[in-house]
Amino acid sequence: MIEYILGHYNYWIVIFLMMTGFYIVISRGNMIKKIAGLNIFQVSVFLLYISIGNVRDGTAPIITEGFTVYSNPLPHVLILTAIVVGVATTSLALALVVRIREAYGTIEEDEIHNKDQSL
Amino acid sequence: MMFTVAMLAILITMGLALARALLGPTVYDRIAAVNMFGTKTVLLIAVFAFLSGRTDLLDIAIIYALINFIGVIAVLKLVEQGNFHTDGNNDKADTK
Amino acid sequence: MTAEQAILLAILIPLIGALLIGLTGKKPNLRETVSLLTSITLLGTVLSLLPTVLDGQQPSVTLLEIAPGLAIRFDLEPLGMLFACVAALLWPINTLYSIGYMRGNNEQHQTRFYICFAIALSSTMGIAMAGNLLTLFICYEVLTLSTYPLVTHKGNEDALKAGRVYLGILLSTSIGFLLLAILWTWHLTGTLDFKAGGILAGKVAGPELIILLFLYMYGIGKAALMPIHRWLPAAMVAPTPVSALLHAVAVVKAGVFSVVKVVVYVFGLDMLKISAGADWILWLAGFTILVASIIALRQDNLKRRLAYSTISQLSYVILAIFILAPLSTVAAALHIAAHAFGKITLFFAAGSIYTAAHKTSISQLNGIGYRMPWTMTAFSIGAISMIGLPPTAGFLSKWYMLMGAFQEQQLFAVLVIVASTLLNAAYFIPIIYAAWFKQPKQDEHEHSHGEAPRAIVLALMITAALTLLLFFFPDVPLQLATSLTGGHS
Amino acid sequence: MIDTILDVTLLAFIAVTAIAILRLRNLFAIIMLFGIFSLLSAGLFVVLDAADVAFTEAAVGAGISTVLLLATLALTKEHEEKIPSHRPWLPLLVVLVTGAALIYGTLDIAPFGSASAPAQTHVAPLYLEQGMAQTGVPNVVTGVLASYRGFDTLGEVTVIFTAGIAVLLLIGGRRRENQTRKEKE
Amino acid sequence: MKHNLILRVVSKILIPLIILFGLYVQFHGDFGPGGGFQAGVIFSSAFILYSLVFGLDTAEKIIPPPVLKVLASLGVLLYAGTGVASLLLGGNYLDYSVLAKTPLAGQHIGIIVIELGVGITVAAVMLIIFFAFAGRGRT
Amino acid sequence: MITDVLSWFCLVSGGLLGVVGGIGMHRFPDFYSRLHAAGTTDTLCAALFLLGLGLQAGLSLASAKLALIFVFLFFTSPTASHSVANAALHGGLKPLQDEHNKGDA
Amino acid sequence: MIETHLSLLLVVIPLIAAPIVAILPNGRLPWLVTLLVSLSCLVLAIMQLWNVADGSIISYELGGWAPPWGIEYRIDVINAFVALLVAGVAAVTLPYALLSVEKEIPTKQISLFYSAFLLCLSGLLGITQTGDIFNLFVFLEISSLSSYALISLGKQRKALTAAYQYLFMGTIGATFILIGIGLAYAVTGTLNMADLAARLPEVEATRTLQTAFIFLLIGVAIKLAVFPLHLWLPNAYAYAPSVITIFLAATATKVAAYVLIRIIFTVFGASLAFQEMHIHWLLLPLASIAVISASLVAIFQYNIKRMLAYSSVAQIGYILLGIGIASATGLTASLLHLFNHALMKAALFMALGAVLYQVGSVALQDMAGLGRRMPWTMAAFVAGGLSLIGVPLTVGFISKLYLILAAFEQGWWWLIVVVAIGSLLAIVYIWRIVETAYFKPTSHSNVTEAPLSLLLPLWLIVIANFYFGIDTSLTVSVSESAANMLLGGKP
Amino acid sequence: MKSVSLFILSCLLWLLLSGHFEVLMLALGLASVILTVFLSLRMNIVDHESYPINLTFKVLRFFIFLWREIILANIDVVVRILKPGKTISPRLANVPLPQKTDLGRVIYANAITLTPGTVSVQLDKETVAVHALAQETVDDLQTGRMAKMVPEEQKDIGK
Repeated sequence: MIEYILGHYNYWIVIFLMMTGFYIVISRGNMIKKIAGLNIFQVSVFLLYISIGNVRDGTAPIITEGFTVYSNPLPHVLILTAIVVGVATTSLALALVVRIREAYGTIEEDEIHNKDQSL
Repeated sequence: MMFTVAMLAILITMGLALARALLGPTVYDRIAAVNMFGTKTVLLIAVFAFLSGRTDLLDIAIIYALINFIGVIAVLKLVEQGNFHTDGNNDKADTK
Repeated sequence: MTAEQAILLAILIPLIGALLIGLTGKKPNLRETVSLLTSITLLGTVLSLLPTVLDGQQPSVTLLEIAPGLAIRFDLEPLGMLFACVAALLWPINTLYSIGYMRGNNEQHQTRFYICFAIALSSTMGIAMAGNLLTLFICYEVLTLSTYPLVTHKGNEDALKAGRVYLGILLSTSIGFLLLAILWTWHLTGTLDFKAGGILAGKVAGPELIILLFLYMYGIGKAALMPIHRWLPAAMVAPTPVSALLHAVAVVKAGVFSVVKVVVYVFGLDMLKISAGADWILWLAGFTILVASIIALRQDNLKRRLAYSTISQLSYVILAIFILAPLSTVAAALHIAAHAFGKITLFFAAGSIYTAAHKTSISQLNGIGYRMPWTMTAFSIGAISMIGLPPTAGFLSKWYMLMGAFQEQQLFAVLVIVASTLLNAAYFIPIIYAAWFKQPKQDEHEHSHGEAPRAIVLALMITAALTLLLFFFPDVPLQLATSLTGGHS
Repeated sequence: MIDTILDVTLLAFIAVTAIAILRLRNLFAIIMLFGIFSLLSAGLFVVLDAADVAFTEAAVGAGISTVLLLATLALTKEHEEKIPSHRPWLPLLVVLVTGAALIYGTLDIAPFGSASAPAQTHVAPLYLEQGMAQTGVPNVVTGVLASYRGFDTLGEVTVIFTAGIAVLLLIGGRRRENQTRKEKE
Repeated sequence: MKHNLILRVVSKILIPLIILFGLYVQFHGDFGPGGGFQAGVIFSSAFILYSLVFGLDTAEKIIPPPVLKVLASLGVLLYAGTGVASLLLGGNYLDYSVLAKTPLAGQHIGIIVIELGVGITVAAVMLIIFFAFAGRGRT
Repeated sequence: MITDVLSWFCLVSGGLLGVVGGIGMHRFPDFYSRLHAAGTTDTLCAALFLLGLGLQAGLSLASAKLALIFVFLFFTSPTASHSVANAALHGGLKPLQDEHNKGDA
Repeated sequence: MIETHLSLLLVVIPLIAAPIVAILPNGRLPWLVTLLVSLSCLVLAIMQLWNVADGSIISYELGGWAPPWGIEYRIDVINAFVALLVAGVAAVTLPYALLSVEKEIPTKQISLFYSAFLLCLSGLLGITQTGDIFNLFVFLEISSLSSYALISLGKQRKALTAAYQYLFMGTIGATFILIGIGLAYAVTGTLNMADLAARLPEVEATRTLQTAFIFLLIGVAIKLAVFPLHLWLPNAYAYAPSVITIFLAATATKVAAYVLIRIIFTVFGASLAFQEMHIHWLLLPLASIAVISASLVAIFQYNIKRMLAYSSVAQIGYILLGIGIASATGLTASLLHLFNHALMKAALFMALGAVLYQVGSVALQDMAGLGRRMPWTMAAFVAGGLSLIGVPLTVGFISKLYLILAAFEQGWWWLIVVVAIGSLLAIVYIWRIVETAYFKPTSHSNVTEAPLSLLLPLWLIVIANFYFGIDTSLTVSVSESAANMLLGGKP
Repeated sequence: MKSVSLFILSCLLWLLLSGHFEVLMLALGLASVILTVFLSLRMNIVDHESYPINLTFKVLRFFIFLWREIILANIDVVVRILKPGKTISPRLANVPLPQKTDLGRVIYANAITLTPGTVSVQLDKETVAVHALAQETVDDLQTGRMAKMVPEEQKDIGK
């Protein structure tokens, strides 16, 4: 059992992080905070991938003399792409927030909802 | 071994800086703490590079230092001016 | 011209007519000429098919196949021929009447009216000649859609509301129940083609059969079996020619026609005889006949009374077919024609009264018979036919119906027919009595009026004559009706 | 051993930061902490041998994302998050269920760091063994990124390009008018 | 910035350093951590620093936004074009082995070129985004 | 051997400095004084670390990179400290001062 | 050369065209290039479907690396079918776009607009073509990001919040997909879909795999707007520019449905999905609720675009019903409905776009009397509406036919009832408009018929609605062979 | 002149960073350096402020001095932190700024900040506001001991 926990603690903390981010995204009404939460959520997923690809006593997958055990490069590649996707999403989301603020005068979802309803 | 010790020391320092960043109380405290935290991360990576014997990881430390700096500047610009588009050079008179 | 081409022509002619009407819409005289010509051409085409069918042939055309067993197919059998003849015969008369009525009342959107009318006739031909359930269904839907603008012709809020009821009930029952039943049938049998003896025979039994039967009966909402009859009185807001179209020529006839088709060619009489479901429908039909008659008694608005009368008359057809005797099947087919002629006469008369005297209530009709003798004569003939007295067509069909009921010892059906005949009399006789024997109330009319425009009078006289003729010369329809059940009666 | 300590400590830091972000209402502080969050996770990536990822995360998360968040803050001029009017029970439930599902999902995953896990034994070994010979690139990550999965990277560049187009479409418009107006003055 | 003397001087020293470092990362992605994407971000961060310190208008004079748009497109085209080149030379899409005499050399060239494409696009887009944000609300 | 000892010394004292700086961040009463603990102790601490590492690396690419890091930190750290303090002052944050203050700010 | 690289060019041509279009000067040139690109895509897609129609599979190794090490394009009937749908809709939308876009988008954004449109097209095509699950994620994001931006270009400010809402839900969905991919990778070590499928039997029972499956499902369900994750869709479709609504409504959810089908049947396999995890007990009720509730909500909408958007949610329910039945007939119904719904929604939204173009509003009361003012447009709308209801001779009938047949095969009565109720509700909401347009007095005395360049594509689609409702040989045979292939049999 | 020195410095830096000496890499390096110099020139940031090559010797001397100061000051601060009780008396003071060039002022201010215990808070033309942990450090600064060491050109060119 102890071994089991030791073997998985990394995943569990990562999942905890993920859920924190996810919670921020779906429970908060402030758009900027939501975007921060979204990033936390995504970064945690990245950590999950990297954890999956980690090999004990391995090293970064850059072939160098003197090392034989390398961590799995594939998750790294995937996550590089995912990070880029993440930043693209973030910038787009922020641009939208800026426009929303210009149009509505607020970045709180509740208030925007009220303004839409009152029309 | 020595790297391990150094690493631990850095970790403790980071923890303290993090605590300050969390506690505040002013924005400036946080900025300062973030700056310090960033510096310590740079060191952490540098030490880790030696610890694991991969000195090519030092590139990462460099970029950390860089990004940290720019981040802090951006924060300051925001705190001081409230926007990012004001011309920086228009009040040089200050120093003349 | 082969029979196959004639079938397609029968469907195309009204469509082409609709197109031409649309093109000539700016010139009313030309438009109405086109309309009349189209209807006469159609009549000619349909009649040209009559000998072929009377010969016992069944010409059929398959247009296209959507999926295995799902095709657009036309197939002319005796019952369809009968229906097609009735519709084609009544269209020119109705057109004639429409011209008088629409002009007499200065109605709006006349071009739309004639176009929709023509499309409705095209789909009626399609229903009459449909070779399978899918084709029947499609034409059935086109008929619903094309009559909708006619029902809401006035365009005011009342008309729209009525149109919503009309469309809502007809479309929802047809898509919700009928289409479902059709697909189910396809699933069970792999075909939808009408076949003597029934395609479902032996393929379905027990509760499933009953459910399917109910789906069909309520899916064909145009048959106005209670409690989905509401659309029919609602549609009374329409101009009178439209009511005539709905009640006599196309819509409700298409409903009961479909019911007969489904019972005869999809289920088959033999299979229904051993199912409890048929009895239920019988009882429902009887119930509808009685209740609708009682409601009709209480209506003062003439057209509404006629509408409830229609509901009850439609259920005669259903009752007749569900007696499940060959004789009563003949009666059902005959009643379609008989009721068509009778009811169209009644509606024409009602429209005539409206056009000439602007009256819609029965209580206003005292003594009107002397002012509008032709109209009220025709009305009386129609009413007698509805009650089922000789020398009108209505007697003929009721007679066969009773015979069938006795043959099958359906005491319930006998009782219903007798009771309803009394009720029919109870709501028609007072009108005739008032028209001819009561003194007009002095205070209520300011303007004097005479007979309706000539086109209207002509039209209603023709239909009244037809009602009588059918009694004296029933050979052709009878032959068609009897060949429906395989020739033995 | 030190790896594990590092790993756990950094994870703990990250968790603390995340909770702080959740609790704090001052948006400015949130963004600062978000910067720390990114730096920390990047540090963790280094510890987990993902040098390239750390590189990127540092540049993007702590750099670009933070700067953009700050810029947005500057433009929206709102510094305090408003307190939500209703208690977010549903989100909490959703999150708990999702978390539980994920924990359930990790139960059958190979232990952390296991070299015999399927993830490590099927496709990846070829990259490590043959990658250098086939692509001539010692950094296997670059090799896979640019060659084996080069098409993904094309997609990635397209994503970035899309983001650029999207941002221009959204907030790139007003500049030219202002500039011309400024020049006139 | 308002009281920016120190910053200004330090930035002047650091910016060339950053640019050079960015280019170093660009071309050494084969050997160590880094590559086009990271290089692009670093490269753009030099300009972001410049615009923070010397003002957005000055920065936009150095690299005008239309040029950035062209550069962003160019990067993608460079990448996708490499694939087309390999198509034309008889290989599958993005199969760099056909780009040179030996597969290995081909791979090498291909990787350098596409990384360059990535770098250009990323740098340009990051600047586009930053300029868009920073320039918004300018009166 | 001698380099090892020197490295040890540098790293350990650097580590200690860092920790002390961290403590200072909590012990000092206001922002400005905390800044001294944070920003400045940082400088020497970082320098010592980098020096210790550099000694281990010897004359190599690694030490060149360490030097580069050093340059970055050396320039940025005081700049950042100064800017934060400057911003704080302009932001209206009053420094905590002793009553026998001779300053005239 | 084109023959061998067919499947690849389909994706790469719009991808290359996008940056070129972005730097073209604003005007009609960007439109022209985009039109040419989408036409060539259509040609390629037709050729591709032709090649695989016999049940063969094309495998294209990107970068020349053998799968599972490199990325593979793996084309069978299903991909080709969906790709054809996407390319076809794009090709028809673009002629329509010229005037509509000029009216709704500021001139200085035209070239960027078309660039984003091409990116979206490229992303959608990329999703359909790829055989690599991570590559799928990447292209999913390309299409999503561009569609967020495109949606936000709507004239009303609600377009912004709609895009924002879509962005958040979409990103959460994408992240869920990412988690799913990660977990699947953790237990199999591969990203190639075919390879994944091959390696799954070894690990089928593991909890990790089940979780991966669930996360992928939820992720895709968000993109697909499955009830109750559909909240983004009505606003997004209602407030986007006309052209974008047409394009996205006809393609985006279809592609998401394709992904769902792929993941369930090709990657994880029907036995895991339905026999072990019983996902149909989740799918079917949700789909049924979607059909009924979304249709009900649609009845009460006064913004017609929004009404149609709710109708889309309901129609997605039909697709899901077919998937949930999981028989050959059910899948055929789903695939047919993918195609058919694209046709009908394209027609409906195009008609609405024309109304918006001429009248400037799509509110119900503003459509009064349009039947007379814009006869061709409204006739097309009615035709599309009939198709949506499922009247025979239209495409809507065909897919419902197969759906009901599939339900008959299973003996699931309640499902038939659901389909029937859905159709009935469709009558109600379509008829509201017909009634208003034809039988209410007009309030716009100076409105005229839409220009020909809007009407031609519109009627092309309307005719397609009828053509494929009558001659079903192509769609049904392709869907059937695709369904059989998905269920593991011979096509 | 300045650009040449920037070029040379850049080349050196590249070689230090790179560690690869194949022709291709060197060529790329050259290209990179040229681009860097080009951009720097375009940014107009290559001037006497950023590349004070004429002060090399003075700078070196100042460095050594500065580091001695830093170490001493560090020890001082460490003691203040660790010693129990109240050890600091923070204050804000204005210190004269004798330098004539911007660069000189910057170097001086940075030096003040680098030495723990003092942070330059605000730079003006004649004075620099310094926040200090204790009076002694301020006094030390007031003597101008450090100010004298700051390397500087003789006259303010350029500006």
